[in-house]
Amino acid sequence: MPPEKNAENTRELAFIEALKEAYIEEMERDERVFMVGQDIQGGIFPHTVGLVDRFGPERIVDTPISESGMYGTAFGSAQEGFRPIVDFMFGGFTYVTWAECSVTTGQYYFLHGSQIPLPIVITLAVGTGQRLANDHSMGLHGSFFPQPGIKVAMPSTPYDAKGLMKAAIRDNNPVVIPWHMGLMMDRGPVPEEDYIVPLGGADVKRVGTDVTVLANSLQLKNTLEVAGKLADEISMEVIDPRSFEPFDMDALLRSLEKTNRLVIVDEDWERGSFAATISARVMEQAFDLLDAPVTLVTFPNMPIPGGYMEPYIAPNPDKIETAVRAVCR
Amino acid sequence: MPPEKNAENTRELAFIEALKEAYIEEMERDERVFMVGQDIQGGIFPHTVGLVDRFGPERIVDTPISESGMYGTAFGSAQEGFRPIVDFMFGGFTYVTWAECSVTTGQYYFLHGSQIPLPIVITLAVGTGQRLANDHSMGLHGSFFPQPGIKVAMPSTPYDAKGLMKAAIRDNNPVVIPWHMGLMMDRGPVPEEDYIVPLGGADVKRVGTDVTVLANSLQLKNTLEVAGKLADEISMEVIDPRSFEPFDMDALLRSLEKTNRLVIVDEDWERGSFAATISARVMEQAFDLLDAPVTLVTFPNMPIPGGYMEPYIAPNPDKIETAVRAVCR
Amino acid sequence: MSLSKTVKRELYEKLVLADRIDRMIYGRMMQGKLIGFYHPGEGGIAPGVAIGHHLTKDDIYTPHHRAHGIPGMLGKNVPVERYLAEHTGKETGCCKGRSSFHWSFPEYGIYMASGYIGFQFAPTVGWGWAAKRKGKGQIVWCSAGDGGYNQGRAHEAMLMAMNWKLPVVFCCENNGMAIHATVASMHPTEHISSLAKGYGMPAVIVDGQDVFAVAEVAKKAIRHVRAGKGPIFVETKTLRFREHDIGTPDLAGHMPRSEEELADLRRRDPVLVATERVLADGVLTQTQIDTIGEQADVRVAEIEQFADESTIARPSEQELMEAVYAP
Amino acid sequence: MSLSKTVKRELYEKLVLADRIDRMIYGRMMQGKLIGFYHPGEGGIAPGVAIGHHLTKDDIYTPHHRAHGIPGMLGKNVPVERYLAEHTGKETGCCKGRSSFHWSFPEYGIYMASGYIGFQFAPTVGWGWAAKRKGKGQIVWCSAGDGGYNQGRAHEAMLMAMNWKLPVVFCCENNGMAIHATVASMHPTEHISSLAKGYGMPAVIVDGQDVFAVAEVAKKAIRHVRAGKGPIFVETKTLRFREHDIGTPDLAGHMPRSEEELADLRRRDPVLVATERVLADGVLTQTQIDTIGEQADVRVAEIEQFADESTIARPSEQELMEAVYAP
Ligand SMILES: Cc1ncc(C[n+]2csc(CCOP(=O)(O)OP(=O)(O)O)c2C)c(N)n1
Ligand SMILES: Cc1ncc(C[n+]2csc(CCOP(=O)(O)OP(=O)(O)O)c2C)c(N)n1
Ligand SMILES: [Mg+2]
Ligand SMILES: [Mg+2]
Repeated sequence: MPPEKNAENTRELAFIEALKEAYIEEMERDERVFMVGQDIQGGIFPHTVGLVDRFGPERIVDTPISESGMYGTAFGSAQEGFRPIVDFMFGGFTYVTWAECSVTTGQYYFLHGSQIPLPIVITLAVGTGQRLANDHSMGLHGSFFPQPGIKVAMPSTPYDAKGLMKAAIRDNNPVVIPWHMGLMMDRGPVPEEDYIVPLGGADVKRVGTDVTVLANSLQLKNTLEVAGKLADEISMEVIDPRSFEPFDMDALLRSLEKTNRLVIVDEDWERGSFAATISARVMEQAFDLLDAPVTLVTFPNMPIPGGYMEPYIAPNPDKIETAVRAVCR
Repeated sequence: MPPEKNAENTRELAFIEALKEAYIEEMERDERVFMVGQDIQGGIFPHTVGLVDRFGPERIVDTPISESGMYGTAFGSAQEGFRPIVDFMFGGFTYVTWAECSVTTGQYYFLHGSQIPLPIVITLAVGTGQRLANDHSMGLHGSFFPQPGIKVAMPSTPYDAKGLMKAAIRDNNPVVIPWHMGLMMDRGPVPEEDYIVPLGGADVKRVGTDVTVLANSLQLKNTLEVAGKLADEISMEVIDPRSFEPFDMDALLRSLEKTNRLVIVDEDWERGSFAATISARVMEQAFDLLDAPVTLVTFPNMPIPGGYMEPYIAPNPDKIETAVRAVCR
Repeated sequence: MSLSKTVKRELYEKLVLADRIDRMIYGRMMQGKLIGFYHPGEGGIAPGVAIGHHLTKDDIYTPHHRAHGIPGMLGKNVPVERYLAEHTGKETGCCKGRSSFHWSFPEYGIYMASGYIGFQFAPTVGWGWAAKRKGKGQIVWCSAGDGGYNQGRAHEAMLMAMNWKLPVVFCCENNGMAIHATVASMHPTEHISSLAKGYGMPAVIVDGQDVFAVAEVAKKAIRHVRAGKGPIFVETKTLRFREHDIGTPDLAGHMPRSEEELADLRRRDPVLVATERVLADGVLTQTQIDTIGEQADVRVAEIEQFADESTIARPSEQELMEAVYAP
Repeated sequence: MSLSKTVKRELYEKLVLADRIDRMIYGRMMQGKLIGFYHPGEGGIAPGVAIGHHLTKDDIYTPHHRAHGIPGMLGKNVPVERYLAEHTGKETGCCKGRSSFHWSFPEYGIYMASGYIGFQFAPTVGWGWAAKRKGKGQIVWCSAGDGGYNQGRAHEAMLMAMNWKLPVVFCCENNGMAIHATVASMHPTEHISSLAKGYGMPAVIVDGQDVFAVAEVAKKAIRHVRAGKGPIFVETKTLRFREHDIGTPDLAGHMPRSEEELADLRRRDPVLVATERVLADGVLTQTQIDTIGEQADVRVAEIEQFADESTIARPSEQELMEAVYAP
């Protein structure tokens, strides 16, 4: 059982510090765990800074800008019994070695007769807010999500960041953990004692009765902001999926039994998204529960522009509010 | 206006011959059109056999097994005013150079200020039936579908194969045309005179009143088989989307006004699929039209096994029939 | 460092067996008794046999895809009946009949095959990294074709293996062709192994039709990398007597290869070359050779029997769903 | 083939301007007057200036990303105020203010930048193919960093360009670093250009701090490929005086670069080197040099003014949706 978030031994940590604690604790627990990436010894993002002093260059492994070789370091060593965490820096770089980290990874265990596990954690920074435009801003959870054999989870709080990362490292399967750059410095309570957040468990981040909003990562934060703002008018129940695959459909259905209305906020394109998939599942499994059509808040179907356009093109509190109001009309 | 399918000057051609006619006619029409791929001078699939005799190795260009360089031949030359058709052989090979043929391609025109067009046709053989297992059998339309800036269309008849391919070649944008290996030798009427099938136009392949089934490619064939079999019991309207992006939502909604029931058959995984996306759109745009939840027939969420398992794991007439019966209950 | 008589005999036996298994599978494919496709090995089976033979069970190996890796598997003493069972969709297959041709024998250091040419380069870095970190003398043999080395992945693997001085042999089984494309039109220099120069990697070229020559080179190369001296490149010049895969026409570019050309190539059949050698060197007598052929036929029959008598794998969807993720 | 006085003067002017623009952008970034990130060029601006200068407007060029390609753009006489306008999100930007830093000047043969290191290798094949097929003497100059050549895409491009004898110069602006990684730990040989050997491609190494030396080499290399002799490799040994990108600490591996080390590097400042040269060779007097500096400042002010006075691009979602597909 995960410890209470407000237990005595709980400190406030930044999201990125919580991630780093997960790496440290798991590397200390298990000799087989190591990290591989580009410039992680120095640290492009603070989650790896200082790790090399603690674990040495043998376990904090920097590679050339050779994504297939970098990912291959994880893939091959996992077959040989190691438990690699591979850091792709910006999420879009996974596309540079996509054959390897999507289909070859996802099919390995199953297609080869479920013989030996492939415990790899793939981690990547994603999301809008840096205004670097499409290739540096796109979300990758939607691209990994369809790949059978791969698990995908995305934290939205420091507590979840540490707990999901630890669960991912201990899992015997490939697990993708994108984390949103917009949350990097957010602070929140993180227990000192060992805990994991199991993959596949959603979290009700705010209880409400009028409408359910399923939102992840930075958009969860935006959604909670809207929920606060509308509190006097509309009682929003806000659910954080935390894990896209496996996905906690029960938690969602429980909420819908109460609210009968659903908005899904997802920082991704609508086409082929997690959001659309859940809408389709709700349709099939809970048609009779719905008092209004499920509504999505996603990117419009265009590459994410940079410049001054990002804030009004990406999902944002205004768009979420509009959708919530429309569904509750 | 496309000529009638049963005009006088219409012959029966195999699917693959129809594709080849499209290449030939467009290469003859326009000097800038050329093909690039691996072993297309020889021809792994019959759609390119003999083209080199007609157009020479300057326009039927074979490359090493260097997918990024091969794709780059298309991409770079398109910027320089050519109109390349790049043949990836098996669809899964696109993942080898995914950064290039998905996001870099899709964002190019828009992100760079909509200055010069990028007219590339990406063609690939996909689908189950060859029993080569996951990496050689997966559908790629679902992977290209979410990429903004890219169009995706998939023919299911020789008529559509020729017409869609010609439309794609004349389009000023990147267009992906996967074609299903299971249709390769299917024969059907193809007019001799010039025509195109516009991208974004669905086709009612069978008129009915009880339920709409949206099905593409090989699964369209399976669906029509079921429609024939059930004709006395259930009147199925069968719609071929032909084009996933742009998608002809109007055609679908028109049909739903009549049938109020929808099954979507898609040879892809459910997660992140075209099928799920359309279900979500129908939810948002036509909730009140529905008398039953939209039901999907897709792969179960596992890598596509080879061996003897493929026929009963992939969508097939039995699964389609079950879904249709359930929706009409 | 010449090979002992015993080793030569073993190599010869495995070569003959590899040849007959390849023909058997070719025959089965033509009879429709195989799933998916088959890339016949005839003409190019010697390198795999020679390489596999010198690897320990623990060493990690990606046998080249031609003949579906069977020469290399035989070299490494893998029970290839489980491969045939796999390729015929049986429960006893090395991947429980699910993979068609994606073999996997992890207990023999042969982790995987893939539908992607060049797939082996990425994990080779990880296998080599793991082997070096474990420090138990394990090595990695990464074989690919002349076409395989066109992949950018090859560059990344050679670069990283050299940076880290990993115990990896990069081997190119260069048969002069990739499907219909000739190596002359797809590679700018005479030898694929010229690529090694870019990384300061030592390279050796050897006649791939001569199983004994390859075996000597392989032995030395393995010793080199096992001693911690870093990667080495081995190029075996070999041949392909048949079409790329059964059903595809046998073209060079878009022209059929001529009867004469093919007849010419067949003079360098690896079994022929080896037979001449063992006779000339007094390693085997004609009678012994005949016996080896007969034993090979017996073994081939056993392999087929194993596959044929095994049950077709038809697990339920539910059973398969439970096999997607590891516990 | 030495450079004329006029060319030397032009190069010197462009170098000084490139240097001052780089400092100006650095300053703006620190003041929050820029969108996204900036990779300062200081220390590494000479190669771009020299290369761009020798390319015709039609030639296709991917300037190296350091200093966001501005030295190369200046070399090629691109109106760089439209780049600054882009990077500040203005309507007058070269991509209508949508791209942050993904510049594009198709009318100058500079098609694109991308967020992917090594993106340029794939289209280089297509650009070279098109140039050769058109047969009008157009060439392609493909610049990338030492880190960029780690990409497998580099191998595929060099291989194919050599196979087809395309008019491509492969250039490595080797500044010894890629973010924090040193080239010594990421490449196994002394020179990145050793990669060229793998393809039998000729290669030249030149002092990248000396704009005139690079210009001579570039001129020869361009002549070589324009004459149809196939690809050539040019490695410029250059430096990076500042952090990788503004905000990232300046480390080598995980240790900060020392003050002494940086001071040492600065002795090889390309403007310093060039100034000594033009004075020594009598190309320019100190007064002329001062004037050039003043003119550069005027130009820098113009560029800033253009960007600052342009309107912020804030098209509606609808307008943007209509810009996704070409008509
Ligand atoms: C990434 C990828 N591209 C293309 C193919 C199609 N293909 C299969 S085998 C082959 C030729 C391989 O040639 P080579 O590596 O020389 O081996 P050989 O078959 O000649 O022994 C090709 C192009 C593939 N399987 N994977
Ligand atoms: C495919 C990819 N991987 C990693 C990165 C992150 N990245 C940006 S710049 C850079 C270093 C580039 O080094 P180099 O090519 O030597 O150029 P320099 O910046 O030193 O001039 C890296 C690793 C990226 N942008 N794209
Ligand atoms: Mg070959
Ligand atoms: Mg560098």
